[in-house]
Amino acid sequence: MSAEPATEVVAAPLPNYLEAESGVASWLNTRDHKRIALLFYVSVLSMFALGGVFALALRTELLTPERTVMDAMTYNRMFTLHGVTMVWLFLIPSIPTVFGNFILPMQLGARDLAFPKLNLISWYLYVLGAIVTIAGMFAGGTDTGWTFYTPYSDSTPTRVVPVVIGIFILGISSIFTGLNFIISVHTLRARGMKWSTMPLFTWAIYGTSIMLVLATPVLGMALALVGLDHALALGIFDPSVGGDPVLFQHIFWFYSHPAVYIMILPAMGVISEMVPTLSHRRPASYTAIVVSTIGIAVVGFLTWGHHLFTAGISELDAGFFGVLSMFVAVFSAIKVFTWTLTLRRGSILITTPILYFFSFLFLFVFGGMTGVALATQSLDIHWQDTYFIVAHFHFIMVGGSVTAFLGAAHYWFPKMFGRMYNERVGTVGAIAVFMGFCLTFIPQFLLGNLGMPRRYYSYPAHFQWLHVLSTGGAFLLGGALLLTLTNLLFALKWGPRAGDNPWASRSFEWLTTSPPPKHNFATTPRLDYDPYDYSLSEEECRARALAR
Amino acid sequence: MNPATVTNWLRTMLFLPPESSSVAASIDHLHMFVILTTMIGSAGIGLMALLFILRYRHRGEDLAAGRAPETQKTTPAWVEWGIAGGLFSLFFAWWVIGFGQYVRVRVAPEDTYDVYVTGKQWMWKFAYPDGHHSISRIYVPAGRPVKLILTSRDVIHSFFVPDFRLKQDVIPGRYTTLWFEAPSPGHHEILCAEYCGANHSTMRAELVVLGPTDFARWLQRGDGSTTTPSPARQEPTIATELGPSQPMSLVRLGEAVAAQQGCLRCHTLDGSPHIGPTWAGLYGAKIPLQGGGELTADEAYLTESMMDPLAHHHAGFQTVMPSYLGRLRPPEVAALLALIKSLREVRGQDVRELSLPPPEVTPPAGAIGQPTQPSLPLLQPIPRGPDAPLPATQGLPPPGAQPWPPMRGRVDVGADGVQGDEKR
Amino acid sequence: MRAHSLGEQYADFAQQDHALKLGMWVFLASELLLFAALFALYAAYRTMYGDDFREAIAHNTLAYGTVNMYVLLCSSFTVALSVWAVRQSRRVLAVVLLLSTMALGIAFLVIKLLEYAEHFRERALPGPYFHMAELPTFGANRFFTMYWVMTGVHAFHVTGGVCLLGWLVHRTWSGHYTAAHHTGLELGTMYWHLIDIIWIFLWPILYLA
Amino acid sequence: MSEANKVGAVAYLGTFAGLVVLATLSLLLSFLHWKGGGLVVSLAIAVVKAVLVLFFFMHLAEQRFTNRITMLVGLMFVSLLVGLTVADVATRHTFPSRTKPSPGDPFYSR
Repeated sequence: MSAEPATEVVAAPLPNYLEAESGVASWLNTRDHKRIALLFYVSVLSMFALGGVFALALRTELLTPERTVMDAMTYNRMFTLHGVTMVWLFLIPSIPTVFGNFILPMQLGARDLAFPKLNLISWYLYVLGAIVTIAGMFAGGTDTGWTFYTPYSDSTPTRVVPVVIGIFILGISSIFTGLNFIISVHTLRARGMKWSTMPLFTWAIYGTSIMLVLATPVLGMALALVGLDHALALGIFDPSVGGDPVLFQHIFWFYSHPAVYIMILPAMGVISEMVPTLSHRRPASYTAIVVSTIGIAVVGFLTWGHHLFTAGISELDAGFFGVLSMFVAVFSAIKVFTWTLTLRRGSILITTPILYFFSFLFLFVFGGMTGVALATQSLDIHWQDTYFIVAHFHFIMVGGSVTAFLGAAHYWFPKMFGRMYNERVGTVGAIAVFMGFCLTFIPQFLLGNLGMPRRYYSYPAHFQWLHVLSTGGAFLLGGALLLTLTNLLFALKWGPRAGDNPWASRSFEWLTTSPPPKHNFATTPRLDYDPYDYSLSEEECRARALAR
Repeated sequence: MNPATVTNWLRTMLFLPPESSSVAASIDHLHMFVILTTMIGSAGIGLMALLFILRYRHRGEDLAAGRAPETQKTTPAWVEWGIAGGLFSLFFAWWVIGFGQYVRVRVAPEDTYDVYVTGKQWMWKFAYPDGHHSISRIYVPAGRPVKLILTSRDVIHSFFVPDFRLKQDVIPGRYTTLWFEAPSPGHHEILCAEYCGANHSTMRAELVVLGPTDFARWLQRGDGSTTTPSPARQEPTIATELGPSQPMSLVRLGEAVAAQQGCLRCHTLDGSPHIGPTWAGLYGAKIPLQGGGELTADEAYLTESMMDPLAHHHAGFQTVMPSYLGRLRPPEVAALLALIKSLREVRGQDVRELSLPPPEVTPPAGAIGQPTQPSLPLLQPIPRGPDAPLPATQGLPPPGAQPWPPMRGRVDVGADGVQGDEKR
Repeated sequence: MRAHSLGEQYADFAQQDHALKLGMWVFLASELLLFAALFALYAAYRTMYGDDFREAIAHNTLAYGTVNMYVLLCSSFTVALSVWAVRQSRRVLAVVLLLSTMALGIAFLVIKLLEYAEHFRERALPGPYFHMAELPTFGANRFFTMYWVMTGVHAFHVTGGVCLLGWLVHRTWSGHYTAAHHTGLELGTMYWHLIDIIWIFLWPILYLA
Repeated sequence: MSEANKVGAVAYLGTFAGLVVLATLSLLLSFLHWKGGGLVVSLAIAVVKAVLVLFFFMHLAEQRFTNRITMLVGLMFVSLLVGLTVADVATRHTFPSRTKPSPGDPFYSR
């Protein structure tokens, strides 16, 4: 494909989406998927800060075995609100609503998502859900943990209903976001883009959306039943009238295990996008990553029983869930090997995103492999409901999802804002986040082995020195996150101008200017080539895509 | 380097509690096999990635230009399938071993010594086949399989014995079982592992494994006195040492009676509001009455309220208290009074700060009373098993010494029953 | 929106219609999963208390349930015909058919309330309020708790469907839907058909078998 | 949309008739009080009725294959949730096996 000289006269550059309109109304009533992504960005980060404050309060309380700063009920409410805020207000919406909203239409070569109005409704529902949940917190908040296990969630004297209604609204918001992505991927692919040449981040968001749309309704029903039970005492799970509380755990975890994959799959999508670009190499195996993405999305629904091994379910059913849990681990392992092999014979730009990739890789594999250990049933008996589980899911959520979120924030920063962040401060931030994380959560693995149960306000004295270590790590991690945030905010205003494609990537979202114009591409692109083909030069790709 | 020292070193390095039940050893071996493979696997992948990043880092070539085709080669499919198949067979092997042990742990053998365990909001109650029953301490014979038949009176708890590597959720309305066999005598800590309310963290108990002779003697005398060496205690404990049992202090008895008779379901001991008036700071306070007027809460008023709650009803509370006339024996009434008197100066939280109105709908499944303040836990911290000292070698304060930082809010109940929430 | 506007992101109306319909089908799948949680609870309790459930079903008000079944089948038919009417661009017939569907929906709700009143009299209420004289077993308690919750959520969706039909009547009356462009009407009718399908499954497990 | 694959008026009538017949059949069968298979038969009839409504009333017959997949996937996950939950409850060996305490049982006295 000889690159004929670009003959047509370059039209006057279109104003980018930030300058196209201005004023508060243009933001609050926008239909542009990029602006909605920024609205989500601000609200999701503020919720992350709120959850972080709860976390630091918890860690401070655990400095001494007995009372340190707060009493039992306040602590119990605090760990519930930390869970609810982090799961539903930050982790589940984070990568899909921010980078999914911003990048997915551009990677599809589309002008916008399938239903722009629905996208804006989804943001307003998110804000409404957040307000109701936080109002629930001030009205006394609940102390049932983010899992709301019955019968305690039916009979706790604390206020469960407002928080449950807030999460229900957040559920509707994420169903709408998922629906929007699925329809966009099915109907808005650019001319010539087949399913086998779609970028990997789009595949990951597509898989996540399937889980969002199919699992969240079951959460909605489970929490609605808890709300009904707590308000009207309908006794749906009440054992004194024949109910069985374990059934609540079944329908809750039918949602919540796919939910943990909803949190990690977009992170994997970000990593599958960063690694080929920054090492300038085709991914080791495109099909392996796509097959394991869809595999996780489907098999993720089959494994919820491994949360119930000690909950009194039958041994046969527990065995069945055990085997299925091993399948899911294989898909994650394939992805990890494919990323690592993609680095081979690449030309790797050692920048902040690659550091975040490395910490993601190490922490996710370490955390993920302990997940397989937990799915081994006889070991799970000792570990269930101890700090080993707390450490395991923090390794996956903070070590995996948050690291990938920060990696994406740095990787797509030039594309979203047209400016470059300070590389050195970014690197220091990345290393500090990694150190802070390890100091916080590795002691918790050891606490788990010692048998320290979860959600303990006061604990036997001989665990104390590990808790002190973990609290120190928590404050270090909090500081590192603040440093990274200020570095990005600083670069927003004073960062040097970044070109349209600072990483020299061949993926479709880098074809357009940074920050992109209102409808992403000046001319509708023809994207019939492989977005990871680095044997083509950048000009060849641009000419091929933007030619008539 | 015989295998015993290796496993012992690994068990200490992994911070695992001493192996005190028959299944603990085999579970720990699988534990070490799985965790070591995990660590080696993740370290290996991390190292490989680090090497690739350094080895193939960008050396100034023009990134915009196309790169040589041989750098774009993809991994053949059989490598991917090989990795996937190899890993799955490893995970499947873990599942096979794990499921075998899981079934062995979950299904009890035939001739077991059965003990009925009832989990109740924030305490464990044990009932033995010969009619004995005890609170917060269970005595089991060594060397014989013991089956615990567990149920709960209110919410889901979880009976967790770290030293035995065993845990089983305790579900209201159903029996679940947990069996174990402790080869040698000792003391083991029982923790509640499923969140069950305010005092979930102090719902602890002690599992005492007695040798055959001691157990037989205990069955007759039933007071737990044995000849096994009592362990080195870190802190004085409210429960009696395992020497000759001293008479329980009146306040402790009051507490037990309050729990058994269900007073704690409506009255709290720490000042937080609930269905009934809190007992913290009740004794000697001025009580606003339903029909107007005021009354000081002395022994007479408290006793009368137990027998005929509606006589001088405390304003602002629902009239739901049942009469205890004929259900409380005089010593139990005296014990309850001692308990209420002992809470005289316990400053509970300010009621307004909690802004927690008593729930309008009286919860059907047993009202969950407000927490007893941890400053008065039913049972003090549990000493470690005597035979294998806690893995103190990892920089933990040696047993017996005051751990750093100095423990605050520790309650030392002397024989005279006076205690309080001294803040050192 | 007066004329049918084509979203900027769509090439032509066919692509937009396909996107709207696929979006509706995905939304209906999520609604299906909402009821799946209830069906799972019903199935689990039925496995635990098999024969108690059969006795309770025998005691359930079969007449009301069956009439409601036929009411919803007719409403499904009339709302499907309304789409056909719009395709023949017979606007008035379509409005009449939609109004009759709403009437049938309201009839369903009225019958439902009468049925609830009947159960109220028998004290066949959920959970701790259950004091049915002739069926004092746990299984009956579980059945009627699930009965109230499932039919309650379904009735809630029927109410939503009736309001949606009201909005469709307004749009059809104002001539918004033409023979060529009536996707909005089709989406609304699809939601009503889902309500009918849920009742098709609720009817046997709560009244027949 | 092309006129050819549109659902005609006759199809609507036929579907409605089919639905009413199946409903009546299911009702009559329920009077047999067939203990074992009663539920299975009535659920099978319900599935047939649902497919009729989906394909004709909801115009699935005239839409592309992707629309049909959504319902299939939805149905798959519904059966997954129901199946594995029932599998647990059915094979539970609690000790003693699921006592049937009557409401008055002292076990429940608080």
